Amino acid sequence: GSSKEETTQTGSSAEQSSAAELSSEDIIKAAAENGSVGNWGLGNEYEVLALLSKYDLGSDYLSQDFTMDGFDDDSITLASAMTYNELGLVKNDYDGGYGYGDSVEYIDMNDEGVAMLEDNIFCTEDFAKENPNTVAAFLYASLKGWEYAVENPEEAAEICYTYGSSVSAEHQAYMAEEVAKLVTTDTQGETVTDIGNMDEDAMQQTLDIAKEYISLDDSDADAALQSLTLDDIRDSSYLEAAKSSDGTFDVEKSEVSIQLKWLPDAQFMGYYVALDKGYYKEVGLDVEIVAGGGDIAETTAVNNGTVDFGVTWVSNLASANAGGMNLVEVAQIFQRSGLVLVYKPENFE
Amino acid sequence: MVTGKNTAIEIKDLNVTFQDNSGNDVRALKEINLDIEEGEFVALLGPSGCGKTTLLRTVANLQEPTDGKVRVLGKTPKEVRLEKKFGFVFQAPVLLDWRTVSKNIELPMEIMSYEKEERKRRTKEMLELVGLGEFAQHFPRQLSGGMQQRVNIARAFGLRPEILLMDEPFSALDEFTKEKLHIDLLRIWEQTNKTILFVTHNIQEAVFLSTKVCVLSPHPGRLSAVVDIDLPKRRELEMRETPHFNELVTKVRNSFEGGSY
Amino acid sequence: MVTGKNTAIEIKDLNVTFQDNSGNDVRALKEINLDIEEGEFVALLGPSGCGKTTLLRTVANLQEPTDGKVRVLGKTPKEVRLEKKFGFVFQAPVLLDWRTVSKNIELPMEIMSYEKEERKRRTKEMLELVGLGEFAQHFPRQLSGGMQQRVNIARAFGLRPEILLMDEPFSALDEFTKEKLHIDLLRIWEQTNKTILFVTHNIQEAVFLSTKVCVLSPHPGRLSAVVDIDLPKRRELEMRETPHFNELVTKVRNSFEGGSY
Amino acid sequence: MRKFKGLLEKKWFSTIFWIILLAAGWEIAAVYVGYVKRTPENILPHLYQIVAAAISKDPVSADMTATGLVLSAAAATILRAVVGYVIGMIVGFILAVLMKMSGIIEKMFFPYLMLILLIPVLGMAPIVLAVTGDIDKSRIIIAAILSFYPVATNTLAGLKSVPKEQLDLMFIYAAKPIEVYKKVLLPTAVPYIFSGLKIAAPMAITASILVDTLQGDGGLGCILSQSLKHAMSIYVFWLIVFFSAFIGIGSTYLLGGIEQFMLPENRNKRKIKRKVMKDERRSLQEKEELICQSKI
Amino acid sequence: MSAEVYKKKKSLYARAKSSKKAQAAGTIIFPAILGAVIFILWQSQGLHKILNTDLFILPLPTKIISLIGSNFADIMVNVKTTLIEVIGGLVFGCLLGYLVAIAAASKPNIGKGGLAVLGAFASVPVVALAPVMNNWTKDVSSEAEVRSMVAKIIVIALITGANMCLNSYRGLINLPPYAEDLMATYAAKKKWVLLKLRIPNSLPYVFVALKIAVPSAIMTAIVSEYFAEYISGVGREIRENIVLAQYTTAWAYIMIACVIGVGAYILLMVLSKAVLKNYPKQG
Ligand SMILES: Nc1ncnc2c1ncn2[C@@H]1O[C@H](COP(=O)(O)OP(=O)(O)OP(=O)(O)O)[C@@H](O)[C@H]1O
Ligand SMILES: Nc1ncnc2c1ncn2[C@@H]1O[C@H](COP(=O)(O)OP(=O)(O)OP(=O)(O)O)[C@@H](O)[C@H]1O
Ligand SMILES: [Mg+2]
Ligand SMILES: [Mg+2]
Repeated sequence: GSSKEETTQTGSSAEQSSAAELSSEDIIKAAAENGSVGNWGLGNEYEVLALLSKYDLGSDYLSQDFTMDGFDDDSITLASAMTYNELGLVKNDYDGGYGYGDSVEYIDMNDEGVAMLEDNIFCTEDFAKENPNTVAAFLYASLKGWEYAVENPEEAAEICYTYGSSVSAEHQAYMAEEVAKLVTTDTQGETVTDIGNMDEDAMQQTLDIAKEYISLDDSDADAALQSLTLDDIRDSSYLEAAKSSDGTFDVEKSEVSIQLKWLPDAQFMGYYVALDKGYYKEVGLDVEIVAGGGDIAETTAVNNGTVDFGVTWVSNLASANAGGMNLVEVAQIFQRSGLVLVYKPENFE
Repeated sequence: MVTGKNTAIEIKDLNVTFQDNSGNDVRALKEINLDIEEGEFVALLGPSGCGKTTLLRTVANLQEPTDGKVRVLGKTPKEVRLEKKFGFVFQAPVLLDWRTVSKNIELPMEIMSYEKEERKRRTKEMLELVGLGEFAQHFPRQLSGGMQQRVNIARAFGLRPEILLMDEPFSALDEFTKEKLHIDLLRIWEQTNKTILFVTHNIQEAVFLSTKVCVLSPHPGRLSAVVDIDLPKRRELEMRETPHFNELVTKVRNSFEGGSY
Repeated sequence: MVTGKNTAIEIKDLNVTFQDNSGNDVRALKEINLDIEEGEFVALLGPSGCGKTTLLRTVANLQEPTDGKVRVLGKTPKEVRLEKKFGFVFQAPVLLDWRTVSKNIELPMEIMSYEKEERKRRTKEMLELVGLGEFAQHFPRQLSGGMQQRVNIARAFGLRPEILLMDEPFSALDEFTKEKLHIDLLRIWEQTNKTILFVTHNIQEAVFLSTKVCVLSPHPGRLSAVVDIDLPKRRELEMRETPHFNELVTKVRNSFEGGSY
Repeated sequence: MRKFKGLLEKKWFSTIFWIILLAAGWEIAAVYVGYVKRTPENILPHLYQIVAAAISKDPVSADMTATGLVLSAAAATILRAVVGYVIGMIVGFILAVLMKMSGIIEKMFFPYLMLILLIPVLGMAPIVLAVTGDIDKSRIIIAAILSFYPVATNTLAGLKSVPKEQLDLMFIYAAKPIEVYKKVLLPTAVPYIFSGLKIAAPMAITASILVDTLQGDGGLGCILSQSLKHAMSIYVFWLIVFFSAFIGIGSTYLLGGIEQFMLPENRNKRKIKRKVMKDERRSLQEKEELICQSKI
Repeated sequence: MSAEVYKKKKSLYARAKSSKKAQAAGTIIFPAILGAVIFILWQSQGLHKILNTDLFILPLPTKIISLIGSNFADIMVNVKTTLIEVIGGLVFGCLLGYLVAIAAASKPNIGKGGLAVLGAFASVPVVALAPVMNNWTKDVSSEAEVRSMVAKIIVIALITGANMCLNSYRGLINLPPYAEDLMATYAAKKKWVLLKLRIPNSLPYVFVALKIAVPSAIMTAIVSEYFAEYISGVGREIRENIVLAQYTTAWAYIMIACVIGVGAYILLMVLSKAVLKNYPKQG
């Protein structure tokens, strides 16, 4: 306990003295040469790879396990963190957090121009074609949920709780705040008002980075990936139908499910709010939210029909389609990358 | 053989060969020819390692002949075994350690689906016969070597099998117990008129019990002599003192190859 | 006892009691008193289950007395055992399956760190002694019952122990092999002058081999008679035909309780 | 001193001894870690801290205390593990019997059984899900798959360990296969089967925790990965580590107890005891009757 | 009627007659037959019908094999990592387990609890054990590759150790009747009883344990690779590719894991034939 606070203080004083002078390029170079850049891999690494390549650095990085312990003990000096999750744990000193406060700094992928878009809503193309109204209705209600959630993050966090969230209350509140930022700000830092919008430039950038850094051993799949265009992975017609609707739908399938990308928490607060506030009911849908976070990838689950909708990242969707699935993104919830590389300035003096 | 009786066991040109570890042949039995009539009580005599056990096992279908023919009651040993007509007293008592003495004796009766009452009755009777009445609820490891052997005998007697094969059943017993069991075995044989083939090292015992003594010679195991024992069917302990008995013993002894027995 | 010799084994008021499964006592040995001088060859006789094995095991420190005192060479059995002065031939041969015959015989010599040369030499000698020269490289499961017992004997002889305890060593053997081993055992005893305590069921064997026959009675096991055998130390097979030998046999037989032996 | 010796004889003593030894080692390491690491509780907390977390009333997620959270999540996981374990046990047992009956089946299938164990949970999961169409069933099946193999292997070894002489005995009596199994093979195999079960038990629990996250709705696995990620108190993670270890020790002892109960020899002993008691009661009754009669 | 159980007996005699080579061939031929059947079923998509799955999740073997062919070098790098973990873990684990079993067998009063405690380690799920070991081995080396290898080896060792311990313990105490008495009459020191009696007696049990330990070591390696700091290994690749829905590649690595498993199995059989050649045949 006490030792933690001391380090925190020395950390922050060190920061004031010198680290501010270092550019992000210096830091990345120093960390990469040290072999101590961290990422989780498993499809989370492309932005980091793009960043490394931007500065002509090798593509080696250390694998981070679930924890930030590697960052804590300095075996990883430049660690990946999602703004709405790991970054909070690093900074905050609530139960489970590492309590570094503002003594740590980070490099934002959006600022570096290597941002990739994350959480979206998708389904199979066949499903969308057969159930256009259901898709539109689902989007309508979900977006309504998200709108409410970003305006009332505190309440949204509490709602997540009632649906079996598995994080602590303080962290949930923090997450909700940060997720709201991702939903309402784009890669350029501009405020976004039409939630769910599939921004052409950002998506193209995401796809381009994906094409460059996703390496597939399967040569057929690799060729398919290289020839993917935005039209192969997204369809904005359902979003338009939802936006232009008056809120009444003639749904083809009323019982639908959505598989999240991870365990239930505020990262997915929009859906929980929509469910809790009865938005889904209003459009005639009976929605089941299936928690993710595991070894049955959301793309697989949607593709084999176990669930109807899924939340995934654009890059995952691209590689799945390259592998032979036929999935379409129907809305883009997160408008900017949530990935940052966090570091302790004193390590780079 | 031209007798009024049926042949119980017919052995023709029997050879049994084992392989040792260097792949050489060990001839346990060579060219054995032997006919045993139904109701006969045949003793097998011979030095250690001459193939007595192997012969018994072959008759009981526990060992395949390498060569030659074995017929039991006119059928193959396997058929007879499947008809559950064999009783076998193993040389070393084979008892299931987790079963009590009485449960061990009941084992074959359970397999042959005897009524529970019948099982209990016979088991009790057999336990008395071998003098282990008090030890019914003991486990085999709580018994002395001789007592284990007696359980082994009781188990085979309990069944009244058509063909009783006994491999040195009495060698671990003291003379008193042995004599008692001799008499009991003879009574069972007389009453039921079953065929008995049994191995012993004791010439007196062989002559006293059997109607025919077969002598085996070792390396390789061959049948070197068959001595008919013409004592009356009903044997009494006193017979062992008669000159005729001693003559027979001497005859058997002399029939050993080289006569060194 | 006032002799020039030392007492090899001294047993005083020895009781050994086992528990059966219903918690009742089984008295295996009751109030045994026995003194054996160094260099004596003592035979233990008695009906099956009378406690012979238990007595041997108690002397060898394999069984704790329930009561009473046992001294061997003036020390406790445990001390003597730890001095590696016992040889024990178990009633059922205890052979390790994964060792060949010769390796089984070598086992105790390996434990006692004999030189390799010495081990090989003695093993070979012992194998010849028990007539198993050709079977040195066989595994126990490839031997007949009598052959296994001979390996068991060879292993104990190989060591030349101070005190040799033998539990029915010869009962699985044919008379010819047995006689040969009798003579060999007697030669070893004569030459080395070790103390031997051995169990048998055969009165002739007991008289022929021993200097003293101890007769046990069953339920509970008591020492009912001790018969001194005053035959000359150097025994010959022919002695068995002498009247004195027969007298001794009769004396032992009559010493059995109730005389029914 | 003698008291201590008596203690040494006690069965549970050695477990306590080892636990104390381990705890001492843990604490020494924890003190060391406490000096050299910034956040020692993430690496090696003091045991008292873990105990404190276990009895603490503070909620760690929603309104649940750490212990409450672990136990409620454990209920689902353990239940799945038990069901999977039982299925695995039955399947493993049947496979062993089949392999014992036919050498060809053994040679043919044994290597593949091992492969089923090897095809990692991940590769198998989507297929199992496709076959069953139900995530909970899939979880149970995967837990079963991970636990059948040790049972099958050990049972087979047990069935093969029967001395040849005993089989000869049954052979002579031309006993039906079922009887050979009932009267000789299975009684001999009992200790082997239980070794297999003891090895399989922790595997089933591990498997069940692993498959909790196939889709993340509850169960120890989800709480484990969240607490590991520090999304809630790290002590929840340590509680789960200790909880599963205790379950492991518990299962070893439980199975040991059942084994003692099931050993054919002990069953026969109980029968004898019951009989003795019955006889005693009867003779007591007879005595009482006699006394009554004499009084009259 | 009782033919089945004894049919085997007969075939045993028959086999005893036939050469040892024929017997060894059977060990390979029979699994090969079944392998061929599975292969044909799989390639003809019959397996897909049985398992109610599609070509996407369970790609055709030819496709998998050609993928292995075209990425052989990459795959070998990962195979090497996994092999080192498995072999290291097995060696340490089995030694550890065997030593604990020996301790338990020679001092049952103290040792028996050790069995339960080692079993407890095996009960801590790999998912928890792996990250804990990562943290505990941070100071082992400054090289991430080395320290994560050490962490994985420890996890595998603990899991396989528990199983080796349980099985070999039985082998160390289930001695032939009176064998201990025999040793007692020679006043054999514990060392000798161990060397000449307990250890040889336990060898068949050790091989039973190995039959379980080998696949569970591979399985543990695969799972613990998910958590390792240094990215390498068959298991890691399987996971990456499944998350990316690249099932062909994932199956390529699964197949590689199976090949490792089968190789280990054959090795184990050969070893056990050699070591147990003096032992009575089981069954
Ligand atoms: N472990 C034991 N538990 C209970 N009773 C036992 C045990 N060992 C021996 N006994 C009993 O002790 C008595 C004597 O047994 P012991 O083995 O000494 O007989 P023995 O004279 O050697 O007989 P045999 O000539 O048949 O070998 C027997 O009644 C036997 O049942
Ligand atoms: N499984 C086997 N493998 C190799 N050789 C064997 C096998 N079984 C028996 N033999 C050999 O066959 C011969 C005869 O053995 P068998 O058991 O029939 O003798 P036996 O006459 O019963 O002797 P004993 O009186 O000593 O019991 C022996 O030389 C023995 O070594
Ligand atoms: Mg024999
Ligand atoms: Mg005895």
